[in-house]
Amino acid sequence: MVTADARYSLMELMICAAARQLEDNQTAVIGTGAPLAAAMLAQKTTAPNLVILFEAGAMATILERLPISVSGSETQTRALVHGSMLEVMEACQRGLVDYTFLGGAQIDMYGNLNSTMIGSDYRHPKVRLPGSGGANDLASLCWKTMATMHHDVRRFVPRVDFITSPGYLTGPGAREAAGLPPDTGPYKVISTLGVMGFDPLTKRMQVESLHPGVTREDIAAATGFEMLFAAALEVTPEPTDVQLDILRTQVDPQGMILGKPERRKAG
Amino acid sequence: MVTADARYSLMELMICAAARQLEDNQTAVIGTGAPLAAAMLAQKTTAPNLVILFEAGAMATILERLPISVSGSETQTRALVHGSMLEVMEACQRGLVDYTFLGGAQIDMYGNLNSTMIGSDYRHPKVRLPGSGGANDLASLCWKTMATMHHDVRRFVPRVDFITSPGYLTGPGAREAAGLPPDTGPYKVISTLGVMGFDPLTKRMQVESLHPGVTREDIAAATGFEMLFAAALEVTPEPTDVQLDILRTQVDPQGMILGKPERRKAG
Amino acid sequence: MIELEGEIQPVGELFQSPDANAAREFFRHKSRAMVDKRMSVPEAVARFIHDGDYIATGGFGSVRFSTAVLHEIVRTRKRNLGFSGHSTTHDFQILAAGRVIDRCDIAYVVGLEIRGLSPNGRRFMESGTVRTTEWSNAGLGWRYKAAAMGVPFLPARVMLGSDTLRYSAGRLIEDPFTGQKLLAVPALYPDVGIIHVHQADIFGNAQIDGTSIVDLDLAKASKRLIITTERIVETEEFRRDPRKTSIPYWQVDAVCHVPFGSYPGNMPFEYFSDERHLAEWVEVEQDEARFAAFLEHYIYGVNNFETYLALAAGEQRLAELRSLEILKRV
Amino acid sequence: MIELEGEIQPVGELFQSPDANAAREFFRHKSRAMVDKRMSVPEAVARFIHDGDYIATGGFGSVRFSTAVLHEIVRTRKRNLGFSGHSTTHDFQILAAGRVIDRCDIAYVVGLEIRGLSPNGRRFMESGTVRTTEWSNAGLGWRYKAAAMGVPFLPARVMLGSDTLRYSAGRLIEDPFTGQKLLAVPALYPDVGIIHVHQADIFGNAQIDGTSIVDLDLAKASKRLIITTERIVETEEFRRDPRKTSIPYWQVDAVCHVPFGSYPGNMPFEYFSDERHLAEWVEVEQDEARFAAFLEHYIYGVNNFETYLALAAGEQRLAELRSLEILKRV
Repeated sequence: MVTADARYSLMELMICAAARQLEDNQTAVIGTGAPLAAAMLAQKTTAPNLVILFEAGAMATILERLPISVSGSETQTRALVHGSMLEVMEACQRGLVDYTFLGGAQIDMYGNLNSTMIGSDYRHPKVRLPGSGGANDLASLCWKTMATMHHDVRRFVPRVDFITSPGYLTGPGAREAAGLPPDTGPYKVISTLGVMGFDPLTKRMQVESLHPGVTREDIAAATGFEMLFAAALEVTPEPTDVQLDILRTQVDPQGMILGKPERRKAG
Repeated sequence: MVTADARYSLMELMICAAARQLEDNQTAVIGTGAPLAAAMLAQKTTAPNLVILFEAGAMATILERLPISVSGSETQTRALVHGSMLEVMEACQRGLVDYTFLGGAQIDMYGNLNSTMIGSDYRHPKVRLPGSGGANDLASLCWKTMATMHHDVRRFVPRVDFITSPGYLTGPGAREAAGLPPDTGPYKVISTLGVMGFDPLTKRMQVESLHPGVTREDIAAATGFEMLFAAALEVTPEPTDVQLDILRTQVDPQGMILGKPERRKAG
Repeated sequence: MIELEGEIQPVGELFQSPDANAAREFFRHKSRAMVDKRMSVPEAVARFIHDGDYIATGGFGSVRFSTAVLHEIVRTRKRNLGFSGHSTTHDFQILAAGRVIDRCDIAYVVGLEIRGLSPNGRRFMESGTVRTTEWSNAGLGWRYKAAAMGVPFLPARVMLGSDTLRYSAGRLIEDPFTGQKLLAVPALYPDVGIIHVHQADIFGNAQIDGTSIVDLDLAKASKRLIITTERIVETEEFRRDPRKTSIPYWQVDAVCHVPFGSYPGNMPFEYFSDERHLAEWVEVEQDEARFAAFLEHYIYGVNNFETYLALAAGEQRLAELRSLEILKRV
Repeated sequence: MIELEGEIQPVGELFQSPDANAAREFFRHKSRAMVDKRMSVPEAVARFIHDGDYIATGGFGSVRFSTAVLHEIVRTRKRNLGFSGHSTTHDFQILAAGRVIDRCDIAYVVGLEIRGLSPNGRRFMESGTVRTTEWSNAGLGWRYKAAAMGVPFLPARVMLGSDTLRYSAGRLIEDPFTGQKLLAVPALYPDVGIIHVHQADIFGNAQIDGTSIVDLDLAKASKRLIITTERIVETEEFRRDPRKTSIPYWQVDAVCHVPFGSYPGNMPFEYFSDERHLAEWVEVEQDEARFAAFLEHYIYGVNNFETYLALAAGEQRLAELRSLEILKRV
């Protein structure tokens, strides 16, 4: 896999890559973990007016401490609205939310996500996973859906066992045919190996940038479906010292996402 | 018409008759005018825990001053909830509201009310009236609908020009067939001549009590349809001195509804 | 189609499209930037209200409507506006005075609650120049709520069986679970919403005290939103206590600072309605020539709302109206 | 029928009737009397939660759920409960520990957000003893909202095209105005709602600080409602500032005074979650025998929630959790 520069860890690289996707003066519903660290980093650097919304009802929060839960006290600091879950979901449904950031146990080439179960029979799951939570809602309603994933063949699969949250479903036109709002869908996947987008015509996943030290072959081998590669394939920019400093000292000083300081160098 | 005892006016008699219908520990959405004076009187006498809700969003108000408008400051004094119009309407739709009190320009024998227009062509009304406001909602959703009306043949008509708010529509079963919640509908009409209820079988209006000095013939002559009379026809109880004192000194000292003090005796 | 078979469907005209996809596309491009949105009422009306637009006002009855914006609409002689009238009283009276609307979703117009009917409003609505569609207050309110929720319709149990239904633009449908007959009300996305509030910051975060009526849904449903406010406050007020944020800034296009902006209406916690001036309106409306002179005096002939306030009330009367108010801030 | 023709409809089981008429009949007879509703948690659970009932909890994730009531349900070995799991974490973990449910509407269960998955929760849900139906958080939230609004369904634009839809009990319908394909979610009226709040008076007027999640709709949708509260306050607090009334008393059946009632969860403005104790749960769940002993120690073997608090945390730890809380009351 990737051998990161000793200056930063793979997680730090991914968080910085994710932060880069979040524009200033845009709205985003963000889940816990790396996406939230990315949003907090963006808010402290390139996107001070990023409007962060949380599923449980907080809106326009200014993050002071990295949240453990999407409903916890940390999601509500200096917020403009302490509202309800449905207020946030209805803002998404109304077309007001630009980005969302999800995760999942499996993803396929159309960006469909599974966080419900592993197995072939819904009534008898091999592994029962949590279910949609708000993921299906956000993937259905926000304009651009992003995901962070560990990149391996168990996760990047030809066909997810259960479509918890819709990507492009079976391909071009399928979302609209299903009744989902037009012009929505998967936008980026930030994995442990690279940053993927989706081909506008086929709606299939394609690599846009390789993380430093990662090859096309590495990604092909770690992906259970035929991965496309963009014509102009780039290398994911490395985190700057300023980003790393903010991440380590302000975003996650306790190492909840980044790991303990002594382990970071291991990458 | 009625010649009231010089001790009280006809309006005072009607308000006291209306107050008698409002039970303690019940919920009611009340409109301005005589109904609200009745509710305020009830709250100060027999129904201290009458939960008064207002269309514009105030709930469990303790009335301190007789409201001019159903949305004004007076409707919000010491309320438990300063909510929204739809919160109140949805409480009605959910089945939580026992009573409502309406008015109208016309009523028919099934208790259908018109407050939209006079004339035979909706597109070219002879007289344009306000429209439903919340009346249709309340008549559709509250368990028991009451109305106060001036009693004459122009108002008690064979067929209202426009059904703004549903009574029993065309008779037994019609509300349910239209999709309205079962077991709802007109309950009492308090007019300037008597108190009417509705026959449980035919759903037709019938006089339950005559105001003091009023005869069956007076009512029949002032009604444009064939009015029924209850087997045990009563006389509407006269206001007590205590009621009158509270009405005049606490409920409406300014005479907004009761008229100016010097004119009251005229009845 | 999910319309109920064999039922006679309503015949009223639908003035605004309930298409949630088209509204999404609009909201997608509405700026979320936190910028200073303060401007004068004339500037807000010039920038955001155009002839032919469909507008909706906040408040209810004589309470918390934005007189300043309504006067400006009349003063600048806007034409062919659509209007949503859920329990409108003096606000409708002003629009009717200016003859600025040509279509109207009606729940309650021309009436003035306990104060009677507007003679001019009646003449206007009986003139045949305004296309009308009937609703109930809740029906119209749920139309805003559908828009606020981002769905093209909501089911409801009102208006059924009535002529209000017949002359509405609702649709009879059946519940897919129980077969229950229901009314579907179409989402209503006004081109412009106009709401008067107690406090706002320069970005548009706005606080409404007391009952919110349907204004929170209206604020979400409106494509463009003009806020007039009694006071401008610091954003910190909202961040310190988010219970104060009735309307967040990203829904707002203009913030106009207008003290006594709801006069002669009742602004809860601030001032009571001016019943004398409201009675004067009704009285002069009885005579068309006198009413024309009245409008010239109070609206067309003055430059702005402040002058109207001075003419119609004056400082002493305004102070009286403050003392008549029954709700006191804790 | 308004179901969409030619579409494959979802196959999930509908556990509670969405019939708005039946719910109306229930609410018609629910007392509106303003009486003292204080009682102990054991009394509330004994009086209002019966074997076979369908229950729903407030809060979200590890935040503001009513641990005290959930422990009592497990301690008294309730059986065959139905459960609505919209982003439930430790609350589901407790119910799964007691094996008290046999059917579940799922948006999010067995997961613990960033803390991983509940091993016992997984075993329970993979055992085949629980009938399940899938939803999204918003889908389930709108089911409460439909009930709160008094309609049998609401239209939504989520779950479409997914397997979440396929194993739900929703229905595909068409918008009668635009033809847009939509999901209809059926109203959900739980037999019992359980909500932990910051303050309540003896009648049940209750205040939630911070985000309300779906609790305001849940409170309206629930046939019976148990409130646990950090503090009991005077009714005057609500009448003086009605913005504090999140839930009015007429929706409430029981008021239980339980300080730290959401421990080991996070109660915004009061105390932070006890991550050590939550980690201990996950850890011991890996071994069934150890977990049985753990449950005996903390739940079955103690008389009440206060004893659990003393055993699991103790005064010093509780004080620490107060100081870890980041939101401060203004």
